Amino acid sequence: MLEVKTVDLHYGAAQALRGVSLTAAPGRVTTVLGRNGVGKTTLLKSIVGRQSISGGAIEWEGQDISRMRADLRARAGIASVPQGREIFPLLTVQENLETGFSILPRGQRKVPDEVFELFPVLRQMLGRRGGDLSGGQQQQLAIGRAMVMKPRLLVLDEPTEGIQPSVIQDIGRAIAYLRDRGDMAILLVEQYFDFARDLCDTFHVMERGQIIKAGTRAEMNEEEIRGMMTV
Amino acid sequence: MALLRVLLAAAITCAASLAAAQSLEDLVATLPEGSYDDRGAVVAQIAGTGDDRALKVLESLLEGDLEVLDSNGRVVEIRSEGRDDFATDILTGEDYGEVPSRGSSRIRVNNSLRRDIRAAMGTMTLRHPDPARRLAAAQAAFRSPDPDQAELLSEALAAETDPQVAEALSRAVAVAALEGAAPEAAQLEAVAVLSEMGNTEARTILAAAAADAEGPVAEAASDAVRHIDQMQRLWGLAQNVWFGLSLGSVLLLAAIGLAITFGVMGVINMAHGELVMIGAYTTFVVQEAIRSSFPALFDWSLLIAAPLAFAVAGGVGVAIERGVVRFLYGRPLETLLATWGISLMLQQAVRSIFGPNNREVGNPSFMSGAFELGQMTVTWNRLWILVFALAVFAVLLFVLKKTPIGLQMRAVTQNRAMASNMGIRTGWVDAMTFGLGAGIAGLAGVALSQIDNVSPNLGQSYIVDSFMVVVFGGAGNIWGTLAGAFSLGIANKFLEPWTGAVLAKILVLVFIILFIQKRPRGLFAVRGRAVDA
Amino acid sequence: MSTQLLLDGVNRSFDGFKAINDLSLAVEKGELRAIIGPNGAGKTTMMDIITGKTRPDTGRVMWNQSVDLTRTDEAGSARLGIGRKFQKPTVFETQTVEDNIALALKEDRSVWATLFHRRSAEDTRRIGELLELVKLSHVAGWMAGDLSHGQKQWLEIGMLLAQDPELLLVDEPAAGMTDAETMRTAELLRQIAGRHTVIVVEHDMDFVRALDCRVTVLHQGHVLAEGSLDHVSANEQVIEVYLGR
Amino acid sequence: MVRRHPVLNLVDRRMGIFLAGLFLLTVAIPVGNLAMAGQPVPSYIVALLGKYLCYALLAVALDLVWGYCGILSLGHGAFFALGGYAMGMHLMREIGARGVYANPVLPDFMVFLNWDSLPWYWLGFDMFGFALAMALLVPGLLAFVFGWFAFRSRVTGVYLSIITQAMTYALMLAFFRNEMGFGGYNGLTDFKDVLGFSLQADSTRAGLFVLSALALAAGLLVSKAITSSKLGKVLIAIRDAESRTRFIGYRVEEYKLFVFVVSAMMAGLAGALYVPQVGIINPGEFSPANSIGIVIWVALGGRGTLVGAAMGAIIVGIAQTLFTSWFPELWLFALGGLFVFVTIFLPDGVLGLIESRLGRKAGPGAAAKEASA
Amino acid sequence: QEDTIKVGILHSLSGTMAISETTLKDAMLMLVEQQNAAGGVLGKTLEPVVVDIASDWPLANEKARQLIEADGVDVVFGCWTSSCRKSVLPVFEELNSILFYPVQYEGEESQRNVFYTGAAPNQQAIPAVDYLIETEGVERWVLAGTDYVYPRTTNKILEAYLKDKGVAEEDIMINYTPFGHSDWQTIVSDIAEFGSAGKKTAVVSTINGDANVPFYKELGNKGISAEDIPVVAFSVGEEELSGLDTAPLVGHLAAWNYFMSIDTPENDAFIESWWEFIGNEDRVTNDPMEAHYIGFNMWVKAVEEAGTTDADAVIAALPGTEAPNLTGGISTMLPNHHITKPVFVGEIQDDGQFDVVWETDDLVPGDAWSDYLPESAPLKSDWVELECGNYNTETETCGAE
Ligand SMILES: Nc1ncnc2c1ncn2[C@@H]1O[C@H](COP(=O)(O)OP(=O)(O)OP(=O)(O)O)[C@@H](O)[C@H]1O
Ligand SMILES: Nc1ncnc2c1ncn2[C@@H]1O[C@H](COP(=O)(O)OP(=O)(O)OP(=O)(O)O)[C@@H](O)[C@H]1O
Ligand SMILES: NC(N)=O
Ligand SMILES: [Mg+2]
Ligand SMILES: [Mg+2]
Repeated sequence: MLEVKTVDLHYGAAQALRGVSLTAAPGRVTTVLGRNGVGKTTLLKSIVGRQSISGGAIEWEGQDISRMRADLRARAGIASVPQGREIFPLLTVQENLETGFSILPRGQRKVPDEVFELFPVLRQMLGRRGGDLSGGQQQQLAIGRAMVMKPRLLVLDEPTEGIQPSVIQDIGRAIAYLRDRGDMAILLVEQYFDFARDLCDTFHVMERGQIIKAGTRAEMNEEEIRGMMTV
Repeated sequence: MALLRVLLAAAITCAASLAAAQSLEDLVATLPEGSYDDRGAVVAQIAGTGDDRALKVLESLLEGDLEVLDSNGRVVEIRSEGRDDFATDILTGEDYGEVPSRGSSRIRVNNSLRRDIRAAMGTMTLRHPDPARRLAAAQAAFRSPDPDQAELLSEALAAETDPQVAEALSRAVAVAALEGAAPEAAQLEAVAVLSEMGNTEARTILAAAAADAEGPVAEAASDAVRHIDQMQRLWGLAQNVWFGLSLGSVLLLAAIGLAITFGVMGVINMAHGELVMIGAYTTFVVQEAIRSSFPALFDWSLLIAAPLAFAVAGGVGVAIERGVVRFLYGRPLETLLATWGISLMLQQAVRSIFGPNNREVGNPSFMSGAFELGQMTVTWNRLWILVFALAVFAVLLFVLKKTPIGLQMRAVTQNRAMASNMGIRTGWVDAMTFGLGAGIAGLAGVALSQIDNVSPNLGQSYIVDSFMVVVFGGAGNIWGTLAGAFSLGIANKFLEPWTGAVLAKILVLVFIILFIQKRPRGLFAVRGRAVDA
Repeated sequence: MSTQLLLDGVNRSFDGFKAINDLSLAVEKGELRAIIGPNGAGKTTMMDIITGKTRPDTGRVMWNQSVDLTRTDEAGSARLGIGRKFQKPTVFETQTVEDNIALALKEDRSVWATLFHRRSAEDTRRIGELLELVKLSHVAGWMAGDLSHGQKQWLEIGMLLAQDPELLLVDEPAAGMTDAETMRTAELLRQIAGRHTVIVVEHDMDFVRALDCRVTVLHQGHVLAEGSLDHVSANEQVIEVYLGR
Repeated sequence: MVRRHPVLNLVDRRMGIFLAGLFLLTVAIPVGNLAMAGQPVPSYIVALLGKYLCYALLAVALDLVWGYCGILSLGHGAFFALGGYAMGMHLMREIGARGVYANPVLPDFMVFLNWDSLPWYWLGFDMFGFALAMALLVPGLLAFVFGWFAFRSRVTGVYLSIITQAMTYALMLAFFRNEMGFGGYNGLTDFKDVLGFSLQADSTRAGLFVLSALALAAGLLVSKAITSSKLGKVLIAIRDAESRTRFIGYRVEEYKLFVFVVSAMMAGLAGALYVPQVGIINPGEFSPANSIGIVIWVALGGRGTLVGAAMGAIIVGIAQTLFTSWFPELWLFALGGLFVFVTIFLPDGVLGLIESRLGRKAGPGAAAKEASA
Repeated sequence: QEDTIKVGILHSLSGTMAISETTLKDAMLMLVEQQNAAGGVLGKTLEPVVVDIASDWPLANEKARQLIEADGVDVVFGCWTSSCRKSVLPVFEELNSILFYPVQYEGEESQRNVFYTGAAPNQQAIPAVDYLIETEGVERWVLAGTDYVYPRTTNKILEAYLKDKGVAEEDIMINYTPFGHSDWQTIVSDIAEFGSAGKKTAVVSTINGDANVPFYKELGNKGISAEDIPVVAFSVGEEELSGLDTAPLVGHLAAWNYFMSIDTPENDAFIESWWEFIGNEDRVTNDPMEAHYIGFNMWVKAVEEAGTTDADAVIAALPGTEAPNLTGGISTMLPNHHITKPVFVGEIQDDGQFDVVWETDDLVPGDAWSDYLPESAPLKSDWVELECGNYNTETETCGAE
């Protein structure tokens, strides 16, 4: 269980998060929606340990991880698919996937087959440098790389960006599959409304660093939310 | 030269005839007197006495161990133990015990006298049980050919069992034959032997024979000269390649640590040279310890020093990384300022601790001397350094490409934040990577201490070349560093004979500038969309 | 109407992998053209070739039937009037949003001209207009590096428009935009077309539909199908490799 | 609002304070020394300050290319030295028959190496104007030729840095050679006077000091004019995203070439002013370590700030002068420590510290530091 | 009136030359300390002022000025390289102070304010070559040097001298290397090649500083022994050898005006006090240290004689001043500001010391202007009678006048 409790975050003098709270439970998909620049990415960065928060707390599996180093959070079972892919450009696809091994016990250091089932193109390109892949291929690699870590919390920042329609469907199915397995909490930031709605259990809408609306999927009113996402 | 030879020969014959007249005792007693030339004559006479003790006297004289005791005027052999000297009578073997350092005066030898002694000893040691001594004797006979000794040499040759000595003897016989009026067949045989020998010395003798002799001998000799010239051109080429490889191996060693700290990590590490220096000083300290406590281990000193140098330089590297560099990731150019500061401090630290002067690091026996490979002389230290450089390279390549830590190192330097999100302990990996680069620099220091100064300036003399090699090869690719080091080394060594060392160096620099225009990312450029984004 | 851009038998491979394979394509002046195709089909590479970033191994790339684009470099193609928005947003991070736009404005790009350049009232007006259009007026004075991912995408679009190019190459403009903005962007591009030639790459089918233009489907570096969106979406192969069922 | 003259627009507060300080020094020192008895400022301090000002101009030149265009030149010492040699050659010719061998044309070192006539490239250096022009043109031309090739070939980053280093290193070795005709290792020395003024006279020294200050001020203003124009923004764009700049139509190589040449000429001018004040120019000025030293000044003062670069040069100069006398045997610890301290604790250089103390923002933004590296 | 007399010490304590010059700084400190123990000078104590010129010649100029103007020193002992000297020279002239320069150099200079206590070429190079010709019968020559003025000039003088002696052009090989050259493979093998042509060959080395260690290491490893091809060096002394295992180098030569091994009571005392001062009995002494020793003692005498430290008076008093050197003779300051020195040729021993194999009968007067260079042959320096450093005996004028 991830609990974000009234988190504040500043970039220099500018405040990017204002008292943000949310929870993400195993077996569920929690989504965050919002227009450009409202702080979605910032929120995820604070959870995975890329930005330090200036107020509030972040708890994961009962432990306060607000001040924990990023690599220890990864060790605690948090994996992320960042916005902008952040592939290691000079490592091959194979090596990119293997960077996830460092938190696994020796015996388990193997790329799960489901990664290649979901993204067959990665298997074809194992020897190619990550930086040479096309944008969509890189996005697939970024998701695959996070799956290698066998996380208990998977944080996805706009994972469908730049991906072809058929693969988006596959990703949707994969997220649903992971959710249904029940041992993984999934936190998803999306702009693509239909995709988010189809997958989510709970949703949050952000506006200027705050959560202005939250609820379960059943409570999701398309009109209202689309309205919040336009200026 | 010829005149000298005649004189020498005369001296020896003359000595032989006088042998009866003067005893070894008398001769040794007169040894300290007169000029070097006088002493040379006495040496010849001593050799001529046929006395069993003569050889020992000459050897001791050659080594510079022969002195005259002020107290009783006896000629003694001095042994040193630490700062104390002990004397034994060279002729009677009587032990005079310890003598004060200013209580005896040395019987001086200079180069020409040493040559006389060696020539004199030569004839005496042609049948010496030690093959090394026989070899020396044969070589001495070759250098100062004497037709009168031809027979002596031939007999020795017939009795010789060691092939190396036999070869040397046959050459000595050959020159002697060409010098004197040997029968034509013998002379032709001699020409063949010398032609086989193939070096400039042989060529000089053959050229003289070609000019002096007549008929078939002259013809054979001039053919041989042509043959030698041809062979020498080929060997000259081979030699340049070897010199280039050897220079390349030095460049490789100096640069390879930097290929990690700079090439892989992107830290402009101006203190790299000082890390090399630390490795060299570690070697010095190890050798000092060995010299004073376990002299028998001296030949092992480098093997002991290598892991220590790796550890010490690596440790300093880790300290630099944790103390300074880690605050500067994302600001790579500022690492230049900080590491420059560190390099100044390290230099000064070494200067304050070890003094500003060169320190002596000796070559263990396996790294001393040279061997002949055809017409090429290959020095052992250069050969071992080449082997060592390649070994270090291989290990490094393995670590970077085949081990998990190697993968983590590359991941961290490409995207530190993402690596951290993947669960990689970036701080630890950074420290290990920098430590590895630094440790390898330390290893380079062990090797470089064998051929260069061990002084506080050591690092400064390699830093520019190291950056040049890494960048020329293509930063971030350690194969590039390998190729860069060897190609610059070979280019340099092929230019040097034509242009001299200074211009060669300038031309190599110009070449680098031009080459980079053609390949703006170095020899082994990392290409693809990943880099030019 | 005349052909603005012609690709004829273009090939390009990377270490033996054929990213562009005998690609031929003609785009008319003022046309709006959508390019779709699987990830890795070669869409971005095609743009690299047009802008002179990547040289084709073989084939012709002609601009206005006269200029051989395989011989121009990036600045050269920009000066001919080819503007580009990148798939991965790249902006001048240490300069303000406003300056980013100002740098892109269509003006004399020679060294002397820029050295003695003074911003005119017209420039200022145009910059303001563009900032308004891409909704970045409120952050005009920010460093571009401080923008969010989506805001950088918008800034890229603003810079592209500022150049006022003859041909706009737009790589995934809708990525990271909300659905409403996506539609607005499609509208914008439709307005621009006519006076300008526009080539858009996008994976968002709603967006492509809204463009309402001729669609080219690339697959493995080659044109797989071409026609209206309905036409190509009915193509079995397109469904197989791209759209999914 | 009152419209300011365009030149005034260039002078922001930072530059204003610095120029005012510089002006005070230039007026106070010579006037004070000439007016007051007993020379309140000893001549060695005047010489020293003059030298620092030349270094400061050199630092400004480097900051122009490095701070604003991302060209980390590790060979700027070469331009400085070439300017210095041009001036040195003139001063050498000025000696005339007063040399030890009393040869009216040939400098001593040529006589002594048995040269019988002046090499062609020494011709014209008897004219001050020609020499001064050469002090600007030779570095400018070298920068032009070098930059022309390097920038067109798109040599960037460390590759460019290293070839600039190779350039200065090769020049150093070349100038070491006596055959080059520049006095070999010893370089050019024994100067007597310039334009008829004795170099040993205090008034000449004061004059050179004032000229150095003027040159520095001019250098700062020119650099400021360049960097605050639109061209300056293009340069920063190139520094931060070279490839992107090309895509919007700027010919990056032309821009780089322009600043590189301007910068080289500024460095040459600094060298030309430096030589008469220190009385020697030798190939040591070409040494790679010297050029790295220039980079250090700029980094220490604050990269991309111009005034900071000038201050960095002056601070390091003063530190070196003081430390080498205060603790001659340990000063490298102090200097090295200073460098480490500045990088860790003053990420924006000394100027950054001063300005943040005064509560103002330094440099082209904090993000600049990250991206531009 | 100040109660101390300040003595400036202007050597490189860091940078490339620190390796050689730091010792000279220490030697000077020792001499000053000894003099103070003996009552100082003119009843005042001497106060050393040490600065570091960091192997940077413009900095040397600055420091010289600072020593004289700001610190008010009365005399300066300093510099090693000729560039350093050339750089500071105008300062001494302008501010009228005194510099003692302790290193062997290329000559062709005589300045009123400078006293040259190291060897001029005629006090080192020529005698050494004579020795090789006469004793070793050398007929073929390799002149190898670092590429700068001192070796170039020395070799020019030697080349002229050897040709005078009938050595043919093809029997002279000249080779220059950059500073700090460390890869000697090609050159050493060229030397071996050159020397195997049947004529006795020797190498005259003006290789400077750091380059020597790798040079001798290569020589030793290649097995080129002194008996085959002796090397005589002018810049390799005890200090340079202390960084080397000299066993393979026994018999190679050096020419100097002093060797640590020379057995005189003065030298013994000097070495003892050096060891005591520096606290390490492994430290060696060398020729430039002796030059400072002589120069310092001459200065003390001249000051005592003049009764003042005033530069003009001391400069006037110095010529003719005598001071014992460490090798048993008495050196004299000549009117040309050079001194008389004995010349020794020594062979390297396996303990890192030199064994003197030849020496001049008398002290040799230093010649500022070489007789073997056409332009300088007519020049003469005499600061006593002619008050001129470059008097042309043909035109009978002083320099430019
Ligand atoms: N420099 C390179 N080296 C190797 N492969 C490359 C290189 N550049 C592109 N490729 C490959 O070429 C193919 C085409 O890439 P491109 O980026 O053009 O695809 P795309 O159609 O834009 O895909 P996307 O929709 O995912 O952006 C991909 O498979 C990619 O991996
Ligand atoms: N490094 C930074 N420095 C300063 N401000 C930043 C930085 N990164 C983001 N911001 C600002 O913080 C706010 C939130 O940005 P964030 O990236 O979290 O937005 P987002 O909701 O993810 O938007 P998008 O949908 O465009 O990705 C924005 O106003 C952005 O400008
Ligand atoms: N004077 C010298 N040795 O430079
Ligand atoms: Mg975001
Ligand atoms: Mg693409």
